Amino acid sequence: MSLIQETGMKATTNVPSSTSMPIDASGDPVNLERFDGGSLAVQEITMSFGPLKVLHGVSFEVAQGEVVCIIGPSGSGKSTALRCMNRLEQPTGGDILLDGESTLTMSADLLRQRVGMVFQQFNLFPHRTVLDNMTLPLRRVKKLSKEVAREWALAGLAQVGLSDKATYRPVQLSGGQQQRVAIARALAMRPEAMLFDEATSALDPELVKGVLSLMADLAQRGMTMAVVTHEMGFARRAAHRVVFMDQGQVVEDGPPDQIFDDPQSPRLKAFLAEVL
Amino acid sequence: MSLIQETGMKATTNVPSSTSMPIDASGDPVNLERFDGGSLAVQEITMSFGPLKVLHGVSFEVAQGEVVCIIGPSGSGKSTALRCMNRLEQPTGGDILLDGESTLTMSADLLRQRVGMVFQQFNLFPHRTVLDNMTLPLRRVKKLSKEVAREWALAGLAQVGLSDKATYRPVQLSGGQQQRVAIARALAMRPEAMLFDEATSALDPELVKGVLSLMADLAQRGMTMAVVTHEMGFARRAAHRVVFMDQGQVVEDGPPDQIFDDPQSPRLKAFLAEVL
Amino acid sequence: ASSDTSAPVAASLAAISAVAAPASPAASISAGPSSAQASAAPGSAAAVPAVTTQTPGTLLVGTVSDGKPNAYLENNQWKGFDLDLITAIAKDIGLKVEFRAIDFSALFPAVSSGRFDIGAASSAGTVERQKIVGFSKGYLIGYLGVLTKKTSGITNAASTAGKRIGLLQGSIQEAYAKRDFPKATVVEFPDSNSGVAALESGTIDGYFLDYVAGQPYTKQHTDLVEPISVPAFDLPAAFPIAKSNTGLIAAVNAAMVTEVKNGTYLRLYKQYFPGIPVPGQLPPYALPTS
Amino acid sequence: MNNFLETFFNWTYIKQVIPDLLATGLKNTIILAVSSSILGFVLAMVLAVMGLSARWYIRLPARIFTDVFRGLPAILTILVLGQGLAPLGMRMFGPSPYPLAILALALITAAYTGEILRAGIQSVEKGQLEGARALGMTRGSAMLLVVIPQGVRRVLPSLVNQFIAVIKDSSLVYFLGLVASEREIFRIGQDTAVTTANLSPLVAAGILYLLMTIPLTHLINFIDKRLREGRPHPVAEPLVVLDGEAAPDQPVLMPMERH
Amino acid sequence: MNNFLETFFNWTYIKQVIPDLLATGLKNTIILAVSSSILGFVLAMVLAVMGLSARWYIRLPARIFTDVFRGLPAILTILVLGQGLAPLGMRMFGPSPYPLAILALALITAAYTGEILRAGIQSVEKGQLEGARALGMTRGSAMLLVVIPQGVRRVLPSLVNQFIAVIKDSSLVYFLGLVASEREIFRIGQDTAVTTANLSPLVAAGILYLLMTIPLTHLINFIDKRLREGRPHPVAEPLVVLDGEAAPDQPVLMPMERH
Ligand SMILES: Nc1ncnc2c1ncn2[C@@H]1O[C@H](COP(=O)(O)OP(=O)(O)OP(=O)(O)O)[C@@H](O)[C@H]1O
Ligand SMILES: Nc1ncnc2c1ncn2[C@@H]1O[C@H](COP(=O)(O)OP(=O)(O)OP(=O)(O)O)[C@@H](O)[C@H]1O
Ligand SMILES: [Mg+2]
Ligand SMILES: [Mg+2]
Repeated sequence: MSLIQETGMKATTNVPSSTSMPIDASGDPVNLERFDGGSLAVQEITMSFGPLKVLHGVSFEVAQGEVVCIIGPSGSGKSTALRCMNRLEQPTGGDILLDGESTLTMSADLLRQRVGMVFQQFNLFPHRTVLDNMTLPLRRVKKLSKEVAREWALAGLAQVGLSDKATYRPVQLSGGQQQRVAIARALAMRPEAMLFDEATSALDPELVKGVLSLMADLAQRGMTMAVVTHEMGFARRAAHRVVFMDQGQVVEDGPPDQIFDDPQSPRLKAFLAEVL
Repeated sequence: MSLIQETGMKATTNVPSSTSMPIDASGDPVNLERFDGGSLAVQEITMSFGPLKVLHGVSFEVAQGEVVCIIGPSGSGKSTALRCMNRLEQPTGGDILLDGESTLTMSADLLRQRVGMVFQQFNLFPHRTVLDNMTLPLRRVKKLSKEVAREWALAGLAQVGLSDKATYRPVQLSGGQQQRVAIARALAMRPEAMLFDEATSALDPELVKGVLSLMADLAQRGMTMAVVTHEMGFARRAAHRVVFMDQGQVVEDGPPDQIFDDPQSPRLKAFLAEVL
Repeated sequence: ASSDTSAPVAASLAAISAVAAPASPAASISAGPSSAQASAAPGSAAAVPAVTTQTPGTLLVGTVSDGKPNAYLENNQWKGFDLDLITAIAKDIGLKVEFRAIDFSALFPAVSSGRFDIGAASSAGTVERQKIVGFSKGYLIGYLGVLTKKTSGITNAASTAGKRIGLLQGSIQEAYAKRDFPKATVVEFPDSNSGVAALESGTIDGYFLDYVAGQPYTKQHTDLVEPISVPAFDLPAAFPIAKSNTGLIAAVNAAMVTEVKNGTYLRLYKQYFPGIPVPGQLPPYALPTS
Repeated sequence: MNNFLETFFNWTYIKQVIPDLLATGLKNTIILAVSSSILGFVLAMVLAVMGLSARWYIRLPARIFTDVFRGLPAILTILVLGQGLAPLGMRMFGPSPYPLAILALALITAAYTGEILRAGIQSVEKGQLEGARALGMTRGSAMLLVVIPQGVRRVLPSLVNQFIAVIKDSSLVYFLGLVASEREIFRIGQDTAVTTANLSPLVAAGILYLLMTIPLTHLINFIDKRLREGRPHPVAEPLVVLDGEAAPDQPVLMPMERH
Repeated sequence: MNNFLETFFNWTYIKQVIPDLLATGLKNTIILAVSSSILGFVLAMVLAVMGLSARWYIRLPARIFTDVFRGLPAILTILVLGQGLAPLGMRMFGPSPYPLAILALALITAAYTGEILRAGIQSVEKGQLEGARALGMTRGSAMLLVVIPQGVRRVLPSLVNQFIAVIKDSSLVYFLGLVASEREIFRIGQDTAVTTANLSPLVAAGILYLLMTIPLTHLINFIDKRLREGRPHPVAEPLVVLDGEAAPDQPVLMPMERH
């Protein structure tokens, strides 16, 4: 049984994406609900900022319903690779496929409806309340009515324990609260795949574990996820597969047990030697 | 022997605060250098944002040369307590002593020269290059000459492995790189005490360990440090003492072994149960 | 009011001296230019009020730089009937002139506060204005004209009924338009160029201005004519001078008489207003009184 | 000194001009300023968005428009437009110079306002647009709902500046010729100043301007502050309590078994 | 139409006015606009900083100054100051109206610019001031070196607006009385328009304004862009290599034993 059922909560993700009906409060079994997750395939992408090459042919795949954690030293290009995956950066070479279709040629708006993202800097809208941060994309992109959007939003906030902050402005929240709003906001859009950039960097252990369980639940229900993280404990627990990047390249790629317990490359060995 | 000697680096902190001479490149033994660290005592401080009370009488002490880690759930008031310690927030009650002297009545500028801070959001100056971010306070506050400030700054950047980014703007850096610049910038001011708010949230394990060793080194040389963190591994390794906050109060306070291995309060027990 | 303009020179002289220089009897005028000249120099006769100017020896004249043909700048030279006349008058008094151009609306305040010794911008000495600032006697009466398109159907005063007639804001045309074209709609403009441009573009049917000033436009714009001319004899142009500067008022009035007598006035009149009938009566003219 | 007071603060003349100022001038000033500001603002927004385009052939016309209408003296723009389009204007709106004056004023203020808005929008962090677009919002609605509102807020005081400038520029409609009932505040002040040879009516006009602009400024500042800081105190109670919801600040995300 | 062209674009008259415009007008316009802009900017900065003070008795005078000098018609301010201070001006500077006109224009532009700057400074995130102050910088130098430069950059286009407005407002010096050689661009255009009974000289003045303002705008835009984005490509090489420094992006912070 999933976390969400245990706590008696309605998850935002509980609402079929095909309907704009209010959330049914009677409590459908959560696991009846499945995401129509899409697989992601990053193929030999390269990327430069001016003269600075930051990605030198990066390839990895995220199967449908799989959680892939991307780890690696600072500046190794993890964020850049993630940003390429929903076209916030345009790769200079290579391709990225969503369910086999090239994302570089499809409409960026459609791509982003299908592939959600949570940023390292959260990017909440400071001029709107927390609730409005949630409802704005629901109404605009999902075209929900005001009431339905509000219900979805409140459910999403409740899911991250922030119902009482609905009328706050983002600046009035602590770092961890902001990050949770950002996660809730992206999830409320019910994408097929999610990209998390340091999704737990501002969270305390309780919340980290909460996010972990949320991801597990989402994955079980079919959502594809790529997660950049520098918390090895998190990667080990959350990931089906771990990608280790260094200097703009994928150095190793494998299941967590293999990556953490049996690293092959000296670079990864050195990296993991530092984990506290 | 300290890290800094091992790597053959000149640390910024290697320069006596009483002199504005360029860094001596011949390599004085680092451990000859001591900080004139000051103890911090937080006494029953209270603090509200409008009607919302966020600190309900928080007390803890940081002895000279001691590293105290503050842990606790999101929104428990950790950042707020830290901000009170260099007067970015004005407590509504209680007192904070630096070397026995009330910080609430001393000049805020002087206080902040003595107590440095690294922010959760870094607060780098986006309109200046990385190098200028470092030299600006050195020249203005420490009144160093242009050349000396530049040498200190480059040494500080080298210490965090970012010499090659000196001419970059902050937006051109990755998250971890920004955080390292923020740390280097604060340390270059050679304060008596340092406050770190999630000082390692954007850092990968290698860098976290680097910061850890840096703190150890600083502490050995007499610097007082209060560190808010949600990485329990880090707290355990870095702290002489750990303060656990919840809902605006200090719930437990003790050496890391006691806090992590023998928690007393049910709240802390529950909190630690979640650590991955 | 018309009785004022038709009054003999002597009578109007008396009337003006009563208004502008009540403290000094007619004797001050009969004392003539020589006396004024003397008063500019130290040790003048006690009975005659002294001619005082901002800078001794210089008459600072406030004027406008866009008042052709009365006061304007051409190739950085001051020109115009009013300016040449005041130059001659000043010379008579023993002063040299210095011109400063200013917006018309600021001219009277600048004169009444003494920043300029005198104004020369074809300003009418209306009753209203006399409350604030002193005036010399009138030095110019003339004809006003209506500039119109050949095709407009405006040929005389009566045919302006129902038409839009433009004029310069603050000018004496305002008063005459009320009297002579009571059925026309009056449209105000800040300068004649924009008025004529409006005439050309068809937003007004006629533009009411100084007859002489209208002539260059008929040459520039071949479709324009100036069929109506209206005598404007009861609101003569006069030089504004600070009320308190009675000496200067008297001296200017006296010198004006001299310049009429010695023929300078007529010479300037013919130079600047070619082809315009010379009024039967030469200045000084009396100003209206309430 | 006395003369100075007499020139600028003669109560008789001030009293004399007040009825006209209020009955005629105020109405006309408001008509001119408000309608050209609204039209100008809409145009300015288009210019600002065009000016921020990545494509040079979209930026270029906006740039030229801005440079020309901002650089030319307002009087000239009003004259050229007013006279150039007069035949058309006559046919469409009759002899009143207002429609063309409003158009000219709108073009001028649009040139200035466009630059103000562009600066404001440009100063919003890139992350905001990215944040909105990553949620699937189109570039249009991301700009409209996320970036532009923040950008506009940052330049509210400059927009107030510009509105006040339009209020005053509206007096230039005079260059197109006005009948008495079409005169706005400043013109009435100036007319009366010329007929009375005294500047007090102009001072009266100035005071009326202040009575219009000062309350407006303070209203906008208040709104600005409110928008910046939110309501004085955030509502501390939960907005709604969902069934079985955890207590505030007690995250409900709980651990689950490894899948 | 032909008539329209004849009125506004008659090459003969344009040619005729050009020497005067360049020899006299340009110089005077630049003197007036530049000196009042500099003075005004300094004053505006003071107003902006006062306006951001936490203490009401510091904010209030700035607020009043801004409201009055922004709200009053520029002509009135110039007249009141020019006439009111004329005796003093005479004694200090002689008969030239320039000093008083520059003062008046500076006060007016300061009122507008102060609001622009306040908005810019206010829009800089609180974290920037906190970041600088936490490093021990005084409020003064934190504002001066960190907050204000960022704030000013955000409103550069509005500042250009304001400078252009001053260039044009400088023509109001006419209200204080000018000798021929003191006339600026617009006045020369207007005067020549009268002597030639044609508006083309005014168009020539307008074009000269454009020749002044357009290059300025583009220069500032270029600087703005450069400041925003830094040099096109950051220098990728390390600035200096310290003795024994680790390779780039290889952090030299290495683990050490638990103390
Ligand atoms: N400017 C503000 N206005 C109103 N409330 C605020 C403001 N800043 C913080 N708060 C509230 O104060 C409480 C404590 O915030 P604080 O930032 O100190 O938490 P924290 O312990 O640092 O949390 P985290 O680990 O998530 O950073 C939170 O509930 C937050 O919503
Ligand atoms: N806008 C930019 N302009 C120039 N260089 C950039 C820009 N953004 C990132 N970089 C550079 O690209 C490299 C990779 O950055 P990226 O943000 O992808 O790293 P990362 O792996 O996410 O690091 P971290 O763990 O520190 O967040 C870095 O060296 C960084 O300096
Ligand atoms: Mg990153
Ligand atoms: Mg915090």
